[in-house]
Amino acid sequence: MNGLRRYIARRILEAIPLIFAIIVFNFVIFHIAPGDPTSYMMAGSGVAGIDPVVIEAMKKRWGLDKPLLEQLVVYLSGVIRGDLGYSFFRNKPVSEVILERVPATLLLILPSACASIVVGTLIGAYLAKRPGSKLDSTVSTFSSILYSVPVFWLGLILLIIFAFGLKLFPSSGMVSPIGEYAGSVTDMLQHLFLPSLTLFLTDVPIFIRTARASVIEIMREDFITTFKAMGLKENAVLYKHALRNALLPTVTIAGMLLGFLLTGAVLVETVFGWPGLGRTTYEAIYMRDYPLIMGIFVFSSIVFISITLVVDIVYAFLDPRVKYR
Amino acid sequence: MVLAKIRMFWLEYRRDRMAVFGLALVVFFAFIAILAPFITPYDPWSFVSQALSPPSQKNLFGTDKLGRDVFSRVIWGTRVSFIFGLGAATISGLIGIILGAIPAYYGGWLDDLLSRIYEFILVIPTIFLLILIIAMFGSSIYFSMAVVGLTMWPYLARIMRAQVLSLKSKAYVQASIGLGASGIRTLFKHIIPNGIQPVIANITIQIAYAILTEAGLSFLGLGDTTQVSWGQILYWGHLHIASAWWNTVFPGLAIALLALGFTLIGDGINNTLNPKMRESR
Amino acid sequence: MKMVLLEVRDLKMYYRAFGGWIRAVDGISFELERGSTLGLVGESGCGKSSVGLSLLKLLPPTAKFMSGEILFDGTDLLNLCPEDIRKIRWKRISMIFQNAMNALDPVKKVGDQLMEALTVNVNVRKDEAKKKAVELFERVGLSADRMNSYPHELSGGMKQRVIIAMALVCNPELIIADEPTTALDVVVQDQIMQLILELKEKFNLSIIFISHSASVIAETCERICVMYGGKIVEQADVRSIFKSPYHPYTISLFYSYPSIVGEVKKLISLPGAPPNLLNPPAGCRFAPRCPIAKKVCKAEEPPKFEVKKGHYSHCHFAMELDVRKIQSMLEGLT
Amino acid sequence: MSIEIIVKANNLSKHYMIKKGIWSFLGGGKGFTIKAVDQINFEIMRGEIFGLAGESGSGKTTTGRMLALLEKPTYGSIIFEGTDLASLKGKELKHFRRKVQMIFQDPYESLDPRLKIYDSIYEALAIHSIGSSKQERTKIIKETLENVGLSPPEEFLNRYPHELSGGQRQRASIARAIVLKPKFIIADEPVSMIDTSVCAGILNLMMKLRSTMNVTYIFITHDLAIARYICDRLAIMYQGKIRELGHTEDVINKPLHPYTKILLSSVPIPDPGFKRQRIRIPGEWDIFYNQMGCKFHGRCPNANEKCTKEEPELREILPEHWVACHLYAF
Repeated sequence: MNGLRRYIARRILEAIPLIFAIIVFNFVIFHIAPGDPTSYMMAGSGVAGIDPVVIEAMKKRWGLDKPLLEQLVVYLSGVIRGDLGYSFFRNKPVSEVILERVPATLLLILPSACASIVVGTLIGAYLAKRPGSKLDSTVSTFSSILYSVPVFWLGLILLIIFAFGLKLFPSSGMVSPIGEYAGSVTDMLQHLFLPSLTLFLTDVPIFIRTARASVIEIMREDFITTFKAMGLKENAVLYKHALRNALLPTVTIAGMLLGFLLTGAVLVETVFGWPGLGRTTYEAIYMRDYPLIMGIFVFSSIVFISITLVVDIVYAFLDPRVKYR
Repeated sequence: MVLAKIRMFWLEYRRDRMAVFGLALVVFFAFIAILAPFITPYDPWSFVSQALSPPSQKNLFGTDKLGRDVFSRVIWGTRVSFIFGLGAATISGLIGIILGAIPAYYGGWLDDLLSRIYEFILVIPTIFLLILIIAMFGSSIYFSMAVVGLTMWPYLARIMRAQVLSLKSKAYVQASIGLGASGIRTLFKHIIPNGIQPVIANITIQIAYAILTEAGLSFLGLGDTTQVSWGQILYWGHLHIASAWWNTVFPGLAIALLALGFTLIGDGINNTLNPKMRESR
Repeated sequence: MKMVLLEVRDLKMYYRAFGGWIRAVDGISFELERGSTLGLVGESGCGKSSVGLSLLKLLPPTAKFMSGEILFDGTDLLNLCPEDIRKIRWKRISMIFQNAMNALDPVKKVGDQLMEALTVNVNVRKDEAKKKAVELFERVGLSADRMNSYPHELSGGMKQRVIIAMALVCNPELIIADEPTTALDVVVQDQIMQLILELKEKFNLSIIFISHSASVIAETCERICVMYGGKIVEQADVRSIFKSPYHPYTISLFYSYPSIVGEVKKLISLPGAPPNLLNPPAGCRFAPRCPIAKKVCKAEEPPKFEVKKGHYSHCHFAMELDVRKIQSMLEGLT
Repeated sequence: MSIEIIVKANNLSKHYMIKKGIWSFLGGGKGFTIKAVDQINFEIMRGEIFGLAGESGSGKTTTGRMLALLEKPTYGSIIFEGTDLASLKGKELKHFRRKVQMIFQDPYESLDPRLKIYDSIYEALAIHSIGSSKQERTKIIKETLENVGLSPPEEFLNRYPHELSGGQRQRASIARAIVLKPKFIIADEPVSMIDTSVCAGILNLMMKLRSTMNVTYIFITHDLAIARYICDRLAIMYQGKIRELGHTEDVINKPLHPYTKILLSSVPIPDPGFKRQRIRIPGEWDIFYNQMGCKFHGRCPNANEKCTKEEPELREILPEHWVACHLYAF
């Protein structure tokens, strides 16, 4: 256990320079982008109704008249304290905008991600029992198709069929899941169904493919023959030993797919007008709200790195061999 | 000798029906892209019919808000999507192979550093990176293509690196070094040719991924508005989704089919190289 | 009075392949007496491992039994349904696998794997299983606290000991040991072989050893079957066959490997390569490489000759074989 | 045959640093050292077959790879025909590569699967610009194939490695090695993965080439029976050090080091009537046991206190018979 603890500590220490690098990278980006960096930081400051005092305070706060290196230090220390800039279009600090929108995104992503991991892995493992069978090739074909369909287009098609055609579900109009404007639970679930289904359908094929490939691989290992020879039933070998070993690549893929999930979320939220981080990104692009775009980038990168970290740690729990690396 | 190899490969490849179907799809779209000027019934930029008219004999896929023929636009868009996919994957492939193979072969600090760099790129959520860069630097299609290519190469570099590391210790590579062959010769004559197949399979899948990414970026309003790409048609089309479904369905279908084609080819190459995955038919 | 535990009669097991059948096991017959050891020796690709896997019906889906019988204690295993085979696996016939490195589940503790082998087959309480596991660990020369180790924490020899313990856990009558020591270093190899033989005496086991090494078989087995190209070419008591082999292939096998005792003799080597079992040569399969092959060898399959009591050879010229002459002919070819 | 030293190893060592941590490429991070080969000394005479035997992890393969310059020694030097190999660069290095060749263990991996036998051997000629025309090179290749017993050569030239048997492949890789007419060949377990019925053919071929081409070999093996058959002199390695070195028959028949004795007593004999005298050793054999003193003391039936403290030196106990063991200290 000591080894595991040391491993976790090491992984956390390794994540810190990565986060620093992301922040510096972001800083560099808006300095080498065409035009005046100040104009990015202050984008939207011309919008009517903003107190000039605020604008001046912001300029001072970010040290925009100081030398570059000093600006970087100011920027870094700001981000570390949770200050991601100020959105003049929304007249709010960026961090506040982001935090308001996170719950909705989580509500959208988490259930569909969990469902696609569990369902996809089980289907994949089942198919691995008889590779090349009719069922296997049918499901594989379907998953290849789903994998190739643009996620937002799938969303749009579902909208056309279920919302505009059959009028079973609302097309948009989801309000915040929390706070004073929150709707009823049934209303929320109705709104949640189509976007979640879209995400689920685009994510599930990847887990089917991963689990299928790794279970097939593992079913060829010598130790599987040992357990078959031992008189274990085929399903026991499959689920107790093969799947347990095949979970390792699945966990890795789940971590790597986070980017995929986020991409899906951004697009799906846009399609269904879901009031989460993705929709906010879309609006920020539309309004060229650069502080918000940059803030979302830094925020999502940090989240991403943290989740990668968690995935690595889960991996270490699942695989006794890792700790001694 | 090379021809014989290709023939051998084809004999194995064609046993996979889905892979052959994928190849057929890609060839079909390639022909459309090449012949686009000859098979488009109308100029994709000009008004030909009443706005938002549904599919008819005159306009197979209907018309858009400005009364342009969607069928012609989808055909024309094939070119843009093809170039985008191939271009981005080529950039990614070249960088991935070179930066994956050479440092891994020579080892040392450069290899360590580069591994860190692409691990770094791999932990950045790609979509937000693309949004950030394209929003700030402009959305010209070639620029987006380059940026998409630049975000994809680490995946290939990682595969290439693993291949080089495993092949480097193979006896025939060691024998080549022992014979006195230079590093470059060993790398290009023995290691890369023997290890590149999974990279090629993944480049093919990345073509599909790039096409999907272009569509996604267009959909977020970061597309090149001067181009008739499938993503652009879809983006402007979906604004009228409730009243004119054909503006959404057809370009999306085209994207899906072409991406499917490349994905199936990539899978097919992987299966051909690694026949374990099919087995016992 | 002989007590036959296992009798294999004219067993044919082929693998389906692109372009036909691979005749991995092509008409094999042998008997194993209760409490005795039998060695299957031959080069890689001669079908010896396939015989081992056939006995437990642990074959890939491409395999097919074409004919024959495997009579285990009177019942034909080939006629049993998968469910009944499962009841025989491990409880009556268990196996020690070739590759100790990979024969254990890498993510489970070895003690748990041993207990699993027991609990899936026998209805025992958890603490009884644990007691039995501790006992077995000590019996195979491992300390009981090794039960909490993962496979990667053990050396090759220790892993092989765990696998032997697993093979013994249900008190089987027959153990099939497929190259049990090939991947190990000499000293450990010897220790493991000694351990298996000790356990055999203690538990009155019958063992089938599968090996490419005539030396290992010479030291461990009572009877020996020499295999070549999917067939048994010679079968005898180990002393009889080492004293006077009656098949040219056996002769080449015995004189192709050096020993660390006795004089240094010039080694002999066979020309050519083993037959392609997808399309084996007509007649005797060894004929293309045999120094004394005549026309009849390439045309007709050799019959089984009983050259001495219990010593069989499948060679057209078994009765008139001159070992010295063949040896010197092969030396000339080398 | 006059005695001439062709290869000499002086305190040859290879240590591997196992590094940890993300910033290790900047030189930071903790690590530990594995001494794969630790200060070994030997001389190889021209024309002999020098055996290097030991179990896995003994450092025998690493030693061979250092002699072939496929691995850089951490300390010590290798003198080949009077030149220190560390000083070789450019042209001289290429010249050395021509004179020293390696034969590998796995016949399934030692030839590029994409190249025909002809192309694999042709590469060696092309690198060293041997033969002026393609016809001349083809002629050389054919002669070489004939020479290693792949005849008629026409039948093998255009075949791919996967179309040959293990023994034939190993012959082809020997052909690739000898086409450059090397003086010294490092054979790393050349028969351990080859079927017994053809293994003798490879061994006999190597002995034939020694007399026809005057090649010197270092023969790396884990199999003492094979070492006895082919080697003139034999060095026994254990955990990075040579423990015993002498004429093969002396080492096999009159072993001095306890480790050699145990090793020899473990080798199976192909004679059912023969009863071996086994030396029993305590506990599990193959754990990395101890660091201080003689690395073998934890398993040694004759170990005394001195063995736990001092590492014994390799010394000549009997004429031309060297042992590293405190039992023979005077």
